[in-house]
Amino acid sequence: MSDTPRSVYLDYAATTPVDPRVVDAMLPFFTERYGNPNSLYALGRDAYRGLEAARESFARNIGAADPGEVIFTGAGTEGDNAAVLGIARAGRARGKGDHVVVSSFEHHAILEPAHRLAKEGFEVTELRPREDGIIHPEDLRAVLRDTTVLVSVMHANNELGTVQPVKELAAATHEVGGYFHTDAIQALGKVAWDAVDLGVDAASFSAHKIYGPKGVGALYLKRGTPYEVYMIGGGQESKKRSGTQNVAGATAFAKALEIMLDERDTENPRLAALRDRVIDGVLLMPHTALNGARDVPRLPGTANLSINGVEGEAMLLKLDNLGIAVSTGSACSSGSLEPSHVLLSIGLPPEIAHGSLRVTVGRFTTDADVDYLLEVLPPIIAQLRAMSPVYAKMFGASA
Amino acid sequence: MSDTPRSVYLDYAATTPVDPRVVDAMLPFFTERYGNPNSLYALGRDAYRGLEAARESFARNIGAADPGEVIFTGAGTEGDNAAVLGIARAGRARGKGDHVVVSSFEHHAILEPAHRLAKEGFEVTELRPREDGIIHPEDLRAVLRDTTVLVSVMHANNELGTVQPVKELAAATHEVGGYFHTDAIQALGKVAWDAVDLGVDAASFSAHKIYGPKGVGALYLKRGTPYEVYMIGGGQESKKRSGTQNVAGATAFAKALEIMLDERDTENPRLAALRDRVIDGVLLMPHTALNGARDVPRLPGTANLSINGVEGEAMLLKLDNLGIAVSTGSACSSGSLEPSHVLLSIGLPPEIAHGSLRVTVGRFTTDADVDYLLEVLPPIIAQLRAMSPVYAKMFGASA
Amino acid sequence: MLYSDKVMDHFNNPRNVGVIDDADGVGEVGNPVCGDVMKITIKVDDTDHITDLKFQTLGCGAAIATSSIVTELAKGMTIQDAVAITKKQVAEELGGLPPAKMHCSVLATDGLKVAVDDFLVKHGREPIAGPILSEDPNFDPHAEEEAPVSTAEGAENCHLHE
Amino acid sequence: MLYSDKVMDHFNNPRNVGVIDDADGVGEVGNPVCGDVMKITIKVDDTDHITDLKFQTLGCGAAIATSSIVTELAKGMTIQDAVAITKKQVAEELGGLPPAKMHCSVLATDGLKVAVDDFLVKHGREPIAGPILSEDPNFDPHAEEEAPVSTAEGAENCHLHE
Ligand SMILES: Cc1ncc(COP(=O)(O)O)c(C=O)c1O
Ligand SMILES: Cc1ncc(COP(=O)(O)O)c(C=O)c1O
Repeated sequence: MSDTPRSVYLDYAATTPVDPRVVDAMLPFFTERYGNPNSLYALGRDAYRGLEAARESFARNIGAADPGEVIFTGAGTEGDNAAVLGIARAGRARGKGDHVVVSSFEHHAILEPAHRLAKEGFEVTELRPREDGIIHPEDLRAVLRDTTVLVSVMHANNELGTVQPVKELAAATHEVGGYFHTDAIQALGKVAWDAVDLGVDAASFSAHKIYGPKGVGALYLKRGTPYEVYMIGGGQESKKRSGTQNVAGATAFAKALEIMLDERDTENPRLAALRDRVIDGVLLMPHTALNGARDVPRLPGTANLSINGVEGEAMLLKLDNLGIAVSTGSACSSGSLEPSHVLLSIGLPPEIAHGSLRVTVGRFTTDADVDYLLEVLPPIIAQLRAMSPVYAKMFGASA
Repeated sequence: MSDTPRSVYLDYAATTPVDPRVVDAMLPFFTERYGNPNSLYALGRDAYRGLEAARESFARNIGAADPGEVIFTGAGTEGDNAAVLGIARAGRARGKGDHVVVSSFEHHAILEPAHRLAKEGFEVTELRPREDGIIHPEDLRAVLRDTTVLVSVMHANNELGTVQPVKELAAATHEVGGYFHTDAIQALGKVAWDAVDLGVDAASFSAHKIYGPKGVGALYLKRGTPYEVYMIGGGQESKKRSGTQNVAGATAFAKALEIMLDERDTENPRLAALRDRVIDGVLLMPHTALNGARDVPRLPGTANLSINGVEGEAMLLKLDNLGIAVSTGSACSSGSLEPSHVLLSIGLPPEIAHGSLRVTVGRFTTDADVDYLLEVLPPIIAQLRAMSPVYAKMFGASA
Repeated sequence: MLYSDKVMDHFNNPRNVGVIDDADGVGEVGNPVCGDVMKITIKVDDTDHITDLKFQTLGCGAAIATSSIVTELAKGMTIQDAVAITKKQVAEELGGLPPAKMHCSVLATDGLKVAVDDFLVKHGREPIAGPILSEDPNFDPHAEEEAPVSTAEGAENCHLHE
Repeated sequence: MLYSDKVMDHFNNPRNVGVIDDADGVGEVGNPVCGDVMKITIKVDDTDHITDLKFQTLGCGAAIATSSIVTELAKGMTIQDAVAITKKQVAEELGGLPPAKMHCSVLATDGLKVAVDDFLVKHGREPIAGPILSEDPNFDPHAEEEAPVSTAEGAENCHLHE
C-alpha cells in the first residue's frame, strides 16, 4: 500500500471532471461573448452564432437530421422529464392512446415522470430487464399495444453499464405506431450514436458525464414528434424550451462531445482493458460476481460487482479512507432501506445488492489506479467480512 | 461622434457579463472540486460543502430563515414555472381553492404557466398595473377571493424598472389565506431583499442578471409552502429539484450576490445618476416620454422611453451600427405584430409601444458611455422620423 | 435571428428614399398599430415602364430593406412585371429573411401593387394587382412556414426574449 | 450527507469488536435484506453490571459506529441503565447522525436490549427491555424527523444520486 495520500477517482459514471479543453472553450462566453443570444445587436448576434455553432456541432455528432432537432436544457434530468411528460401528453392529445412503457431499471429521472403520468390516468408498464441486464426486443413486443404512445428505454444503464438494443427497441415501438425515447446520458460519446440510424424519436443527454459542466443537458427531438413544451416562457430554443440559453454551457457540451468522438477509437479499448482488469481482479475474491452478463454489449468503462457479505457503504468509506472514490447500490445514502432498484430489477436479492460495488474508469484513469484498487480492496473486504455476524453463516467461514 | 469603433453595452437587464471575480469563484469546481455533491467519498463531500456554502451564503443574503429554503435551479424561467405550477397545484390539492392572480405585465415565464393553469381548470385573473407601472395593493385586494391560492407579482418589472410594493401585496394575499410568489429576477441585489421581512412565500432568481452565469437560478420556497415538485428524479435538493447540482453555478450565483450587496451602497446611486442622465437626455427630444411614472420606486439602472414616430428595431439597429446595445419593446423580433405586453399593460397605444427604447446601465457603464448614447441618438431619431410616411401626419412636421 | 449582409446594406443605405411630388401612382400600406407603414410613389412612362420610384417606411430593419430592394427591382420594369414581384423573390434578392420577418416582404410588394393600381385607376384603366395581402384580415404571413411545434399554450415569442 | 468526525472515528476504529464466547447474554437484530445486522454479546456480574461486551455488525458506516459507541457507553453500566440508552443519546454521543441514518442508532440500542433480556431470561428473570423497535413491523425510523415536502410522487431517494 502506498504511503503518500492518493486520490483515485473511479466513479466516472457519477460525474466527470471538466476537461481543460472544455473549460477553455467555455471561458470566452463568460466575460467577452456574454450577450443574450436573443438580442439583435452585435453582442447578441455573436452569442447567437456561438450557440448555433454548438448546436450544429452537437447535432452533427449525434446524427440528427438538422440542428433544429437539438434543444439545450439545464440538466439531463430536465431532458428526461421533458421527453417523458411532453411526448406522452402530446401524443395522447393527438389521439394516440395512453399506454406508456418504461424499463424498470431506468434512472429515477424517467421513472418519476412515468409515475406522474400514471397519476394522470396513463397506463404505465414497467418492463423488467432479464438477468443479463438487457431489455430484449421480444420482451418489449410482448407488452406493446395499439395504444402505446411512448416507450422509454435507456441506452446504457448507469449502474450496470449494459447497452440496450435501442435500434431494435425503437423499431418494435414504431410497429405499433408509438414514439421511442432513450435516456442516452451514459451512452453518449461512448457507443456509436446516430439518431437517424438508431431511429429514435427523442433522446436525452447530459454534459457532466462526458467531461462537460454540470447543469447542462440536451434533448434530441425528431422533427414531427408530438411534444408538449416542458419549460415555458420567453419562447427560446424555437419555442421548445424557454429560459435564456446557457451559451457557455452549450458550447462546452458540444466541445466535450467532439473530444469524446475524436478520442473514442483509442480510448474505448484502453478503458475496456482497465475495466476488465477490475472485473477479473475482483472476481478473484471468493463470493463475488459480475452483475449483468459479461458477454452482452457494455460501456467500456463500467463494472458492477457483487461482493457478498459486506455492506456497500462501509466498503465505500473504507476505500475512501485510502483515497479511492467508487459507488455502490446499497441503501446507504437513502432514507429507505431498499437497495438499488436496478440491481433488484435484474433479480439480485436485496442482501446481495447491498454489497454491490460500481467501479467506473474514465479519461484520467491509469493502470496504476487499478493496481491500487486491486491491492487495497481484498484486505478491506476481509476485514468487513470478519466483522459481520452473518458472513460465516451465509457464505461459509472463509473471508 | 467618435471615430474609433466603440462597444457600449446598455442592456444589462437582458443579461450581464460574468464578473471576473465570479469566474474565479467558479473555476475550481470544473477541474478540481468536480465531485458529485451527492457522493459519499471525499471528493463528493467536498463538492457538497461547496454547494452548501453557496446555499448558506445565498440564503443569508436573501434573508431566508434557513438555507433549506433555497433550491438551486437551471434558469430563472425554471423557478418561475416551478413556483407558479407547483404552488397552485399543491395548494389546490390541499383544498385552498383554484383562483390564481398574476399581474398582466409579468414575464412570459410566469404568464405561460398561468395560462397552463387556466387550461387545467384554474381561474386565472390577470391584474393590470396602473399607468404608473405599479400594481397597487388596493387593486389586488379588489380581485382577491377566499379561493385565491396563489398570487404572483414580479418585484421589479424587467422592461419598466418599476418596483412593486411586494410586502403589501404579500400581506394582502395572506389576508385571504393565499400564497404569494414574486419573480425577483430583476430586483435581486438591487433593492433590499429580505424574505422574512417581505413576507413572501416563494421567489425566483436568475444569476445572469447579476453578473453570474446564464443557466443558473434559484427558488426561495418558505418552509411549509405547498409545492408539487417540478423536476423529478434522483431527489436532489432535498427532493425539491432533481438533477445533479451545478455546484460551479451555485457557487457563482452566491458570489455574484455577495458582490452586488457589497457594492450596492455606492453602486446604486452611481447607476441612478447615469439612468437619470439617459432619461433627461432623451426627454430633450420632442415627442418622447418616460414609460411608467418617474416618482415611483424604480430600479437604479433601468430607463424605458417612448420615442414616437420611430420603430424600435430600426432604432436599435442604427445604434448597433455605432456599437451601442439597447433593447426595445417593438414587435421586432417576434413573429407576431404585437408590441411588448408590458407597455400595452400600462396603457400605451401599440403605435407608441413600437417605438420604445429600453436603456439599462450596469457595473461597467461609464459616464462616457451615456455621453456617447446621447450624442448619437438624436440624429438617428431624426433620420428615421424623416423616413417615416406618417411621422409628420401624426406628430407634426418637426423631426 | 440574423439579418443577411444584403438586408443590412439596404437598411443602412436604403435606395430611393423619399417622395416623388408629381407621382403618377401612390401606394400606402400597413398600419402604425402593427409597427409597419410603407408609402411608395411611382412615375410611369407611356410604355407602362416604371421610370422612377421612391419610398418612405416606418418599420423594422426588414421593412426598410424590403422596401428599398423592391424599389430597386421595380425600377425600369413594366407595371405588369412589377406587380408580379413575389415576396419570395424579394426575400431571395436579400439573401433570405428570418422567418419572423417574411411578412415585411409582403408589405413592400403590396405597396408597389397599390401604387400601380392607383396609377391605373387614375388613368381610367382596370387595376391589375389582385388582392392586397396585407389588407386581408385573414392573411397569415406565416402560412407558408413550417408549423411550429405545439407549445400547448401557443406561446408567442417574448418581445424582449430574456 | 456528511458523517461527523466522531462517527468516522468509531467506524474506522470500532471499539469492542468480536464475540465473547462464554457470553451471559446474546442479542442479534436486523436483517441482511435491509443491509444491517448487529450481534452483541455481554458479560454481566453479580451486581447486574455489564463488565464486558463485544459486537459484530454488517452494515453501513453509521451502523458500525453506533454499534461501537453503544458498547462503549454500556460498559460498566447496570443492565437497567443500559436498556435505557436511547437512540437520541447514541446520536448525540456521536456528534449527530444524518437524518437518513437515525434508524441505525435504533439497531444498536435494540441489540443491547435483546442481549440484556437474553441474559435475564436465561437466569429465570423477567425481561426489562420493553418493545424491540427494529422488530416492530410498524416502526418508522423517520417518524420523529420533519416530514419531507410532498413530491406528489413520494420520490424516494436515488441510491446513486446521479
Ligand atoms: C423578470 C424576469 N423573469 C424571468 C426571466 C427569465 O430568466 P432566465 O432567462 O434566466 O430563464 C427574466 C429574464 O430573462 C426576467 O427579466
Ligand atoms: C442514466 C441517467 N439518467 C439521468 C441522469 C440525470 O442526469 P443529470 O444529473 O444531469 O440531471 C443520470 C445521471 O445523473 C444518468 O446516469
